[in-house]
Amino acid sequence: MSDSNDHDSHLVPPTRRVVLGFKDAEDLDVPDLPTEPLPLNMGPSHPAMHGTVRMVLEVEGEKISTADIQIGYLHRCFEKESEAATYTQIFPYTDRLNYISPMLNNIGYAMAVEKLLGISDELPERVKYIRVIVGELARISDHLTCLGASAMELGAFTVFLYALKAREWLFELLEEICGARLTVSYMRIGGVAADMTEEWGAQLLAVLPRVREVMSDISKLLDRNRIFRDRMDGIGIITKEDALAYGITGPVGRSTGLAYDVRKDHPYLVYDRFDFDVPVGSVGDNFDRYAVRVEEILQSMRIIEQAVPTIPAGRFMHPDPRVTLPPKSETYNSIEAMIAHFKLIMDGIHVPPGEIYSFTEAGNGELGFYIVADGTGRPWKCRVRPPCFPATAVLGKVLPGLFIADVVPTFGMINMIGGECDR
Amino acid sequence: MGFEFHTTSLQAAVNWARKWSLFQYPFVTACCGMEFMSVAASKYDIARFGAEFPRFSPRQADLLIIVGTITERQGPALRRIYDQMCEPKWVVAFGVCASTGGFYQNYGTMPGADQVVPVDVYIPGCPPRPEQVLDGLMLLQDRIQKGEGHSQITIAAERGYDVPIAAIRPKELKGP
Amino acid sequence: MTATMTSDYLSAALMILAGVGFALALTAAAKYLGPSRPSAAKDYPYECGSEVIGSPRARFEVKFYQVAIVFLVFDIETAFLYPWAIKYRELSCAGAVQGTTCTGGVSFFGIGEILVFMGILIVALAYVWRKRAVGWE
Amino acid sequence: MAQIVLDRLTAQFSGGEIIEVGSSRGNEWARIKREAWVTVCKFLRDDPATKMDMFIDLTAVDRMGLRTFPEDAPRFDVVLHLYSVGHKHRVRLYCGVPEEDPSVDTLVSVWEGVNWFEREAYDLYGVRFKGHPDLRRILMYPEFVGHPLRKDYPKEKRQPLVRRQAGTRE
Repeated sequence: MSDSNDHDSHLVPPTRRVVLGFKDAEDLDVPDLPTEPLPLNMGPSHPAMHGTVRMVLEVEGEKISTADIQIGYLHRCFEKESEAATYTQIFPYTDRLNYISPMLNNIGYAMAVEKLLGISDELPERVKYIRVIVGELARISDHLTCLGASAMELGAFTVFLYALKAREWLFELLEEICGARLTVSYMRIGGVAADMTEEWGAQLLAVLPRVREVMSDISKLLDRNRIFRDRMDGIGIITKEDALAYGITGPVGRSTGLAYDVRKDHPYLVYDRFDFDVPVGSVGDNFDRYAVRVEEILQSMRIIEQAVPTIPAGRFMHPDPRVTLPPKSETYNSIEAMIAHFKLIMDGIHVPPGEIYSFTEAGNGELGFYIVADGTGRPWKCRVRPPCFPATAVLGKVLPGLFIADVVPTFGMINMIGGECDR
Repeated sequence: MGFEFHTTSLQAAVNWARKWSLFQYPFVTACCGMEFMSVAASKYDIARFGAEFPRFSPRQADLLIIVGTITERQGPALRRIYDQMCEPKWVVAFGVCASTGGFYQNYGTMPGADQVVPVDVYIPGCPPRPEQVLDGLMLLQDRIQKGEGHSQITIAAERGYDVPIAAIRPKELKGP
Repeated sequence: MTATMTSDYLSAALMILAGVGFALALTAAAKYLGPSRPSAAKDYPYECGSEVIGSPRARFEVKFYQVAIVFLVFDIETAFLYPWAIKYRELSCAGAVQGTTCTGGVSFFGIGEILVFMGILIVALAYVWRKRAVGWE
Repeated sequence: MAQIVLDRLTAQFSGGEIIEVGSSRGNEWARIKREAWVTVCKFLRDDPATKMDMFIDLTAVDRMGLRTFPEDAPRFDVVLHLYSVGHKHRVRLYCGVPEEDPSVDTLVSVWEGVNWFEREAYDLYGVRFKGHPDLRRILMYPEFVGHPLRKDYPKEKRQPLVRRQAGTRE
C-alpha cells in the first residue's frame, strides 16, 4: 500500500532485538511492526447479543483489548408511558420489562404502589401466598430460559430443547391461572386478577417432579461436560468489590460471593415462613453463575412445594372499594358500584402524594420501583431500577483480555434482558 | 438479463419449492422472541413447515422475521439487513409491536416495521400465540405460491410478466 | 496394455467432467433462473446491521502467519504419505508381487524410507515446538 | 430502621451541607447541598457506622409543575439510593439542580457503578455530571436532540433516522 511506505520512510520503525541462541551468533535488530488493533462489530442484530446490544470490540488477533458496549436499542420509554397512564394501566408495561419473568415485575410494581397507599400490611393472606407461588414459578421459567438460551449459544441445542420443554409446562400453568402464557398482567393493586383454584395447585405440584427430572437431565449433560466446563470455568470473573461498586445483585451478584438476597435479607410477602437456601458462588466466573441459577431453580421448587399445601382460604382482592373494582355482577345492578367502577377506571386509584422506593428479588436481582406520586390517578414519575443494567455495565471491565469466543457465554450468563436494561 | 422465458407451470413449481424451504433471518429484539423460541421448540415445531433453520446472515436468508419492537435506533440496522438480503425475499412482522408499534406510541418506538421495510404478513398479538404464528406462516406460504410477495411482484414487473394482482395495489404499481 | 491405459484415463476424465459440469450447471441455473438485482445497498458489507467500522486490511499478528506456514509443512508431509502407503506392498517385498503374495523375501526399504522422512519432520516439529512458533499465548 | 444514618449525617455535617432530613413510608432520605455531594457520599461509604458500600440506583426527577413542591425550589433533583450490605439499611439522597445550570459532580470516584446511571440521567434529563469519564448518550441515539423525559418534551415527538418513501414497493 502506497501510504504505508511514506508512513515508514520518514519514521524509522522501532527495532526489536532477537537473540538467536546458538553458538557465537550475534543478536539481530529486527524492525518491530506493531499490530494494528482491529475494530470489530458485534452489532445489534446478533444471535448472541439478544438482538439489542451492540458491542464495538477492539481486537488484537483473537484477544479483546477494549469493549465499548452500546445499549438502548430497545428503549421503549417505559417512564414516559407510565407518566401518561393510570396506576392500573402500567401493569402491562411492567410485564415487558424483564419479559422472561413478567410475574416478578408485576409483584414488584404492585407492592410499591400498595406501600404508597399504605395498604400493604392489610393485604389478605391468600394474596401473599398466591404472589409467592406464581413469583417462584416465574423465577423458574426465567432461569430455564437463561440456561437454555446460553447453552444453545454454546452449541448444546439439546439442553435448549429440554429447557423449553419444561418451560412449556410452566407456560401452560400460567395460562391456566391468568389467561396469558408470557405477558401475564396477573397482579392488581391490592391483590390478584383471578383466584387460584385447588386443581391448579394440584397440577402445579404434579409438574414439579417432571421439571426436576428435566433439570437432572440438563445437569447430566452439562455439569461435567469437558467443552462446557472449559468455556465457562474461570471466564468473565466479576469480583465481589465490583459487585458492590456496581450494585450487581441477583444470581450474578451472588456468584461473586456477595450473599445478598432480598427474600432473605428483607423478607417480604410470606417468604419468611418458608425455609429455602440461597446459593452463593465463590469465584464469580461463568460456571458459578450457571450453578447458582440451577440451584435457585431447585430452591424455588422447594418454596412452591411448601406454599401450595399451606395456602389459606379467603379473598384474593383487597376489600377497600377505593382500590378494588366491584365484582361485575354488582356493577350492573347497583348505581354505587357502577360509579365506583367508572371512577376507578377513568381517573385511576388516587394515591396520596409522596415518594417510595420499594424493592423485591426479581429474576436478575433487586428490582426497585421509585415512584413519585402527586395525588392524582397517574404517577408523576415511575422509575425502574433494572437489576441487569449494572451487570451489563461491568462487562466493559470484564471483557478486555478475554477471547472473542468468551463474549458469548459471559453475555449469556449475565442474562441481560433488553426490555429491562433499556426500559 | 439472460434469455426470456415465461411458463406458469415452472413458476408454480419454483414457488412451491420456495414455499416449503423458507430460510429465516430471525431479527429478534424483544418479548416476542420468547414466544418465537416456543414456536421453534419441540411443541409447536415450525420445522413442520420447512421454516425452522435460522440463518443469521442476510445473504443466506429469504424470510426476514421481525420479532419484537423496532425502536427508532434499530431502524437503520433493520433497513440495512433488508437491503442485504437477496431476492426473492419476504418479511413477516411478528407481533403487534413490529406491525404497528403496539402500545408503545412514543418518541423511542417506530410505529411499525413497515415504516422502513415492506411487510408481507402481519401477525397480531402481544406476543402472538404460537398457533397464530403458524397461521401467519401458512398465510405467507399461500402468498408465495400465488406470487404476491412484495419482492415477487417487483421482479415480475421488471421482467414484464403480467403481474397477478395488479388490482390489489394499483397505487404502488403506477409509481416509477 | 494401451486399452487399459486409455480406459483408466477415460474414467478419470468422466469423473472430472461430471464434477465440473455439475458445478457449472448449478451456477448457470442460479444466474439465469433466479432474479438478480444487484444494488449498492446489497453489496454493503454485513456487520450485524451496523455501519462498517475500521477495515479488515489491518496488520495482523505474525503468529497467524507462522501457524499457516507450519501447517503447510505438515500437510504436505501427509500428502506424501499417500503414494507411499499405496505402494507399500511392493516396497517391502524383495521380489515381484503376484496378486497379494510376495515372491521374494522381506525388504526393509519401505519402512526405512518413511522412517527417515518422518524423522526429519519430527526434528522440525521439535524445533517449532521449542520456539513456540505455534503457541497461542 | 436507618435512622442511625441520618443521625450520623447530621452529627458529622453541621456546616449546612445537609439541608433537610426525613423519613416517609419507611424510607429515610436526606437532601444534600450540591457542593457537598461527593464528600457526603464518600463519608457515607467509608464511615464504619453507616458503611454504605453498595450503590443501588441514581436517577433524576423533573419537578416542573409538581404542585406539592415549592415554586422557588430547583427544577431537577438527582436522587441516589444507597444500601449497606453489612448493616442492612438504606438511604435516599436528594440533590437539587437548577434548570439554568443542571450540573453536579460525578460520583464515579466513589462507586464505579454510577457511570452508566449518570449517563442515563444525562441522556434522558440533561443533568450534566462534571468529571464524568465519558458522558455521552446511552439509551437514545447520538443524533437525537433534546432530553425526552423532561416534562416539556411531548411523548410522541419522534425524530426518525430512516423512513421508507410511501407508495413504493421497495
